[in-house]
Amino acid sequence: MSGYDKLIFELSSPGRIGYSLPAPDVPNADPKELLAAKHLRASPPELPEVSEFDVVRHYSRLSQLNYGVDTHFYPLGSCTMKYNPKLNEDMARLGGFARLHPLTPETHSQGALQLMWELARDLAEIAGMDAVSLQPAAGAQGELAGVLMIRAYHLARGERRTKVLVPDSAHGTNPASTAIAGYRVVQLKSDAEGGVDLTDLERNLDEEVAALMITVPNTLGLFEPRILEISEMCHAKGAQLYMDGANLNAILGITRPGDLGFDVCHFNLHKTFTTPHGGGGPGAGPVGVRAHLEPFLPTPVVTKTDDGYALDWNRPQSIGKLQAFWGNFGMLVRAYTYIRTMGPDGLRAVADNAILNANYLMKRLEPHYDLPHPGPCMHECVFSARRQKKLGISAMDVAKRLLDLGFYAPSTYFPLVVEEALMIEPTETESKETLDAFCDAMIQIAREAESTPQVIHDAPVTTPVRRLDQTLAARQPDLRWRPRGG
Amino acid sequence: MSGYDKLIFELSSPGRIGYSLPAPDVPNADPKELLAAKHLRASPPELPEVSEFDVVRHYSRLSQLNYGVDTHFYPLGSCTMKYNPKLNEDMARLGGFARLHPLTPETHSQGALQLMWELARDLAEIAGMDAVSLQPAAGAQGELAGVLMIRAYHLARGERRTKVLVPDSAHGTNPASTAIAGYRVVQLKSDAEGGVDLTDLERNLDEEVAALMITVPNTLGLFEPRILEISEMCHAKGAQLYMDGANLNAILGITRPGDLGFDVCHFNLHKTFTTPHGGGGPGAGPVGVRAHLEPFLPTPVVTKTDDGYALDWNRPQSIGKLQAFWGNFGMLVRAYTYIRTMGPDGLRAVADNAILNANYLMKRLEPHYDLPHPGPCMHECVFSARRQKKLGISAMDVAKRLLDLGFYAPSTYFPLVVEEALMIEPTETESKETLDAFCDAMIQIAREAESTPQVIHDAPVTTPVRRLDQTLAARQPDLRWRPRGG
Amino acid sequence: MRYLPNTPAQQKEMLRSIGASSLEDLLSPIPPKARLRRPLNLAAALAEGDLVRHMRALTALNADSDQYTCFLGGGAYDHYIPSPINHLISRGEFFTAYTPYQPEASQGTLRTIYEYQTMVAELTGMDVANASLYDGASSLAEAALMAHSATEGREQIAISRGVNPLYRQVVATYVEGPNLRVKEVPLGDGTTDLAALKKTVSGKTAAVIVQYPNFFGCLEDVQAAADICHEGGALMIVATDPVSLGLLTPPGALGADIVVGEGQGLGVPLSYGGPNLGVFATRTDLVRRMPGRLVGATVDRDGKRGFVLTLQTREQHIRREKATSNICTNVALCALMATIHVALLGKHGLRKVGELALAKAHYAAEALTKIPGVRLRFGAPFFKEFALQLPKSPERVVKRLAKEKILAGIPLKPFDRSLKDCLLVAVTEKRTRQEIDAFVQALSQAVV
Amino acid sequence: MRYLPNTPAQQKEMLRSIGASSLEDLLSPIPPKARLRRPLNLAAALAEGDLVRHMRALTALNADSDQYTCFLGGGAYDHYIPSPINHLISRGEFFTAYTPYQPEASQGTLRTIYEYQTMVAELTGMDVANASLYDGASSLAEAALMAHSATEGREQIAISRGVNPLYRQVVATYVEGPNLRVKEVPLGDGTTDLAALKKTVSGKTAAVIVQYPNFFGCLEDVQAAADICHEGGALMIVATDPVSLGLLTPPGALGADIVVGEGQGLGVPLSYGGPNLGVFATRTDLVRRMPGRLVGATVDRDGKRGFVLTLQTREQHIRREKATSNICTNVALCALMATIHVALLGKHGLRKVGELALAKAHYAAEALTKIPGVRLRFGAPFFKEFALQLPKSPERVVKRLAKEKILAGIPLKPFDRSLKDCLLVAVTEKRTRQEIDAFVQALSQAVV
Ligand SMILES: Cc1ncc(COP(=O)(O)O)c(C=O)c1O
Ligand SMILES: Cc1ncc(COP(=O)(O)O)c(C=O)c1O
Repeated sequence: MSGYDKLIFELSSPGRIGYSLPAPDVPNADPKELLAAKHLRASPPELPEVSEFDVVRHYSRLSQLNYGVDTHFYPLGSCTMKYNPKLNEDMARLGGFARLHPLTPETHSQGALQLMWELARDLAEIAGMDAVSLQPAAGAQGELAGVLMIRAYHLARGERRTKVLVPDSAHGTNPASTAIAGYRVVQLKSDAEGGVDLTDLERNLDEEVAALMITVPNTLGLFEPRILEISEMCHAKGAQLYMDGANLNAILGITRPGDLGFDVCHFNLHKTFTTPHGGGGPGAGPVGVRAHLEPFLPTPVVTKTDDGYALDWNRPQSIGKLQAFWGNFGMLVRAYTYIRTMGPDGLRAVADNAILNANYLMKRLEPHYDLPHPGPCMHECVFSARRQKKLGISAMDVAKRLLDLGFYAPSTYFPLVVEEALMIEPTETESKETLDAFCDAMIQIAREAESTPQVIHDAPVTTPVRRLDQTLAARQPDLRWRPRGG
Repeated sequence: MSGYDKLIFELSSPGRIGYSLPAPDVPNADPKELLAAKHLRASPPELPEVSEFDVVRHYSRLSQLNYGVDTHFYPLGSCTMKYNPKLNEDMARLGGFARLHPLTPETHSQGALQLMWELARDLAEIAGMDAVSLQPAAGAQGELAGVLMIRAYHLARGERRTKVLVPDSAHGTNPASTAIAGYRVVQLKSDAEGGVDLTDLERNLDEEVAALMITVPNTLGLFEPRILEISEMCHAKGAQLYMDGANLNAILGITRPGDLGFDVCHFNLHKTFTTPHGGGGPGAGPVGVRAHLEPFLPTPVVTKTDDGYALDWNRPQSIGKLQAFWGNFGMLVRAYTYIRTMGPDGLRAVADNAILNANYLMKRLEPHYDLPHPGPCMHECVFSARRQKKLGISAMDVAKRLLDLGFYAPSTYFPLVVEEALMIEPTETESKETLDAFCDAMIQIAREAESTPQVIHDAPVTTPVRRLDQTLAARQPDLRWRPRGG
Repeated sequence: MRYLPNTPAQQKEMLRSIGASSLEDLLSPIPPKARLRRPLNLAAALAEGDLVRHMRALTALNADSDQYTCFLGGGAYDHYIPSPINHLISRGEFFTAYTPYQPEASQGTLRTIYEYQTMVAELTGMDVANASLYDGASSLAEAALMAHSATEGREQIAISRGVNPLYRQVVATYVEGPNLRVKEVPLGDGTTDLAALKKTVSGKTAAVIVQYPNFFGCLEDVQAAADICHEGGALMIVATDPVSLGLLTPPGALGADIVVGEGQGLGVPLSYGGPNLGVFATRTDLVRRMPGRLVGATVDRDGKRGFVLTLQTREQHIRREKATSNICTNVALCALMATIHVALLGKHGLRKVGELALAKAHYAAEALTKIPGVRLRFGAPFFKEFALQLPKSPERVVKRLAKEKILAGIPLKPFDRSLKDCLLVAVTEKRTRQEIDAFVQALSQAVV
Repeated sequence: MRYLPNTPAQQKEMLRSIGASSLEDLLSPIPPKARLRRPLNLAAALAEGDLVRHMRALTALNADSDQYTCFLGGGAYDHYIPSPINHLISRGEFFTAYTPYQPEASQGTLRTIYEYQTMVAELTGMDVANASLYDGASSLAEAALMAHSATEGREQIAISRGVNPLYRQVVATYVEGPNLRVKEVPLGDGTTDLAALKKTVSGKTAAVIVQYPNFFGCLEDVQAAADICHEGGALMIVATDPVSLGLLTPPGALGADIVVGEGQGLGVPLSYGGPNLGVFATRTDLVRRMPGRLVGATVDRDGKRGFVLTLQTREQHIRREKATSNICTNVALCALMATIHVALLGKHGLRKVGELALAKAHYAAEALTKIPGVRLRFGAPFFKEFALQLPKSPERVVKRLAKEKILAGIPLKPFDRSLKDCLLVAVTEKRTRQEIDAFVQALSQAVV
């Protein structure tokens, strides 16, 4: 239904209904008798009046305007858009999980608590950490929790450190989370190989530094070869080492943040552990720490006692809570299901195949696009369209053309240290056949850039809409539908 | 993914797997030790070797090549393509229904038996019949059961009747089922108004006639006005009156087959009672009878006893079984859910709105297409494209053009008594807005037939494939995939 | 009402443009004295939440085979159903479409059926398969009718007593009209008595029917039966369980002319016995006598591969009383479940399923027959199902084990009085050793 | 492994074209001494069937709110979830897509978010809403930070003790970094003590925060609080339950500058407390200070309407440490659930839900307080939730009723020692009179 152009409000017809509610089975149901007029809404909200079928057809059609992993190769770098197993969905929908109230007495939520305790234990093993909190709702909140724990740790030792070092290749959430935690962000340069510039690190590393926050493998898809050195340098100055675990998929069972010297590390369950991305979320961002940071974990902590599992609220040094309840439990069920499905060998095979796929793809595309940092890469590779740019074809143009050829686009213009960046993460769940088809398309585009650039400039033409006017959207924000004449 | 052209076999890669099975947990698992070689398959079947993700993406993409009720208006006449409530699906998937084995002891399937007993009771009330069997798997099997019961009835009374009368407007399953039941089919002419030609009926109605089988409303969407007369004539000759209930949607709560004089009537739960059509099935075709035919119902019959519900196998005069078990239970759950959702007033409103929608649509299209039988119609109306045919545009051409305009097509070339038939059934679950959009498209096509016929001849152009070569398909049947060089 | 979109205002507006003053005007053709003057006598409408509560209460009275340990078979089996199946068949584009009369807008359905036909042909070892019939039993009946016509009207059907008795009842119903005579062939030690079969087959015989594995789980000598059948110039019909054919020799390699079967085990939920999946396959030279829909490959105007319903001149909507069958609506969605299931299990998975079921069934049989007084009723080799002879009434045993959440098996008395002391036990790949041991334990207590 | 497509042969082939002799070659950058030389110490892989069995066993230890009668609230509620929601959000095109960075291939997601923003604006009575934040509590914390910046760095937050204590804990965590001071305002008889509020608000106050309905179910005088707040030049932040806003006056009409809320009640499963839906709305003039993603309407090259992510210069991926928030992944799918839920309930349905909950809650309160020794703790008007004072330990009562499959409510002691004899009871539209009467019956026995 690529021609379908309606909003649900535009299907509305006065008096039509799409709900089913019982008649009141209790006396005096009249709100006016129960509440003062000032509490009662004067006029109904302008919401659609549609039938259930209107709703089903509308959203079925809207869904068809999307590309998703289930229907398209989705090589969005840094996001690990792997297959989301259907079994995970069945498990998350079991009544005892999906219909469990968060404030149910612990005696009646032992299954959920056990699952959380076991998942935290497994994640700690996977990352080589001593304890894990499952509470953060996503990676960014995991970062905030991690930096706040580092902050609490220093304060507990009577140190008021003020700075956090973050490489220029870092994801935007790293500096943003650090700032919210009350630190000044100092940006470190990347060196020619794409790693942390040790001299720049040296220069900035003083007693004011609370932590160094880096991503492993980094956003260039590269493993920081001097990580152990870096870890020593930081710890020598009393700084903590934080690992952004968004790219953990690449090192499962190969090496562990804890063994690399990291004190804190967050996980993105919606990346490494197959919870679906849902069009932007929800995700889950558990955070793991070494023993010295354990006292500062968010409350409550799931513990195992002689008479079962429990929520431990008595954590005097805790940084407190990050969301109202215990974490994005529905996502935890999915991640737990996945880990149990794969087992240790399966998880290691995930990393191996993610790395293999990325390097294969890199090799095939290297002759056609500039590769600022030659491989071997880990789970993803970052090309630059600067060669095409000279022909007037930007990274964005390449992305749009890919849409016409039946593929979602790589991440573009990230990381910022690569001009015209095309950040490609194939993941281990895609087959060689799919990678080859994608590479053929990328190569075709490189050729078109030289021979027939106009088809690229015109792209996309097969999508429900063509290129959209971003400037207009920002200049005259239209952020909500209004009834005609309304 | 309208460009997607693969078969699952074409995704196969030797050694790839998509299943998850446990390792044997019992000793000597080697088949060769348990069975003689002659029983063991010599070479594996040529089946695909694909991953779970291959399968998910393949069938997700294939689904997108279909039009369905959830995404498109689907005015396929005689098929009652109404909205299939999602609630029905949830109910049919409850473990106690979906995972219940048919040979579970009755003590442990009381919920299922109660549901079947209540559904049979409700269908009997809806049709004004005395008893209902839920066993037939679809309408055609309901017809076979009905005619066999009529046969058994006559035989029990020592009468060997040989003929069954069927109007020329009847659906193909009517004569086909009748023939399988061992009767000679005598075709009755329709009169100018589209009803049964009474003189032709008179002429053929003799003691050899076991039954008259008619559809109410008939396949022209018309209610047979002389139905009571016809019923008297038949019964006077000792012939039984069978109603094809495929169009029952039109008369819910308005009139009842039993009250119209019918002795037998089948139901299509996948039409009137919202069970999904599933791309061709499964459906369910319960059959209802008046008391005098009750002894002949298929076995077993669900009965209510003092100690609960039971399957009654002791039916000496029964015609026997139609399928291995008790009926398409999954469909029965859906129909039961629907009836309970609607209640008596809701079901009546269904008929009223089905009739209203059909007449509204008929009125709007009447100026543009020939209407062989003027209204009022019931739940559907049948136009003829003969006017367009003179311009070289056939009913099939109209259908193909509709696909390009975002609608599925009406039934075409049925009933056979109307040349270039376009049989349109909107159903009550479609809104006036949708009907108007469809009528606009039909009117546009009528205009194009005069002004720009080529766009119609070229249609469809927006579908995954264009018009297909039916002759080639029939001349050189290619009914299965074969490995290249295989 | 949430399923009825037109508002009172719209209804008025529509009546106006129709030129009717009320809906009554449109009902004029209906004889007043036949009108229903009262509301239907049905329970009042239930709100969604209340209805869900009611339905859950009903299911609570049924034995969910995930809450009970299921050893029931007899034509329906508790096999592994991979998770993706339900997710994929539930996509509205598959789920709410109908028979693909407009192929250009139905390529999704058509392509899956073509895949299904290929898979069935591969599994059964036959040339062609149709798009599905209702279930295994009605498929068998259709096969008998097809044999009748394919043999220019021969009027006898020789059917082994090893064939599921429920299937035999359905065959009896279907051959009533054409009035064919059904001759039952007795069993030897669990399999068809071939000498008796030889006596039964004659120039009047349209078809010989055996089941493989048969109702008692035993493996027939299909080839031998086929040889006898073909000597008599009849068609060999084999009813089978497709789940077994990853491991067992396909009937097509054993002389079958028509292979039918119940496909429920291929990813279709038990659902109290329906909907099921009628599998039907035959030889190329018989294709025009075949019942049911067929999908074929062809090309579109631009030469692009596409799929259509084909050879429709066999079907009721064209041939009417001369059609090869009366079937119209089939079980396409169940065929899709099977297609996805077979795709997931693939070239080797079904064999593994078969190996597991075979091994577990034999482990169970061995352990069960160690119980004093419990023995295998038949000596013939079996696949995943076997008949046990018990020292106590099977009905009583079943009742007793049900209390322990074990569905022990099917008492055979209702099917054959001579087997009134027998219980039919099925063991699929889903049963764990632990479950089997618990069953043995419970049974040993129940029979003392 | 069924999730890993590349076969050993393909892996070899790929290594060859990469020019690596083995995968080890590709791991060279990893310091050998940091390599894990053993398999991860995790349970071995479970086959699908075994895993399902294990998970079912875990769920059996939890109180499914369809098996228990749920009177629990405190920020999560057992509301009616219409069936279509799960079917629609499960469509892979929604479910497996991510943040719509490529709008041309994401119009489905973008359009639903635009619809969501409109619905939230309508319900809250505000100008604009964002595409969602994590949950109600973190939304409230983000609102506090936004007020801090919008008031050019004012450093005090006045928060009513009527605000959910769990939310207050989250606010405390978020304001730690910017080091704002949180001043708690005491309650009068169930609602904020306005005199005390007046004393608290000063030129240093960045925001006043009240909850409506508040944690105890009581209805604050939001307008009065807003007037006090605005006199002090601070921003009025109201935390709300959108489910109530079909019936109750929207905070936007009561002087709110920022409205946040927990959207779980709008069709999102309880799921043991997450994922939830963080609702966030404000005034047009504050939009550039807003956290989270925003979708806006625009046109494509052909002038056709289309939707895009807009005003992104607020966000971390562009502004980095200067961003209005650190949020990236939000809860889009929960927002979609809410969108579909609100679409189904429509203009009048949410009001009906509110009326039912209101009536049933008052019916329950009346009946419960007829039990000797049981009384309402607060006198202020309430919506669907209320605090009961019990003559027996609430913890003991809860334990006792759980045995009768009733989840009686939330003991308030952990949140406020002064309420150690109180139980917080929530009654949604899902509770039937029968269930309420059974609750009353059980409680009356439990407290004697
Ligand atoms: C490298 C990196 N770090 C952090 C994040 C933030 O994680 P989340 O989106 O789960 O908050 C992401 C994901 O977008 C990322 O790619
Ligand atoms: C008028 C009529 N009669 C009978 C049938 C046959 O019903 P079924 O397809 O359920 O076998 C149909 C449906 O195709 C029909 O439209």
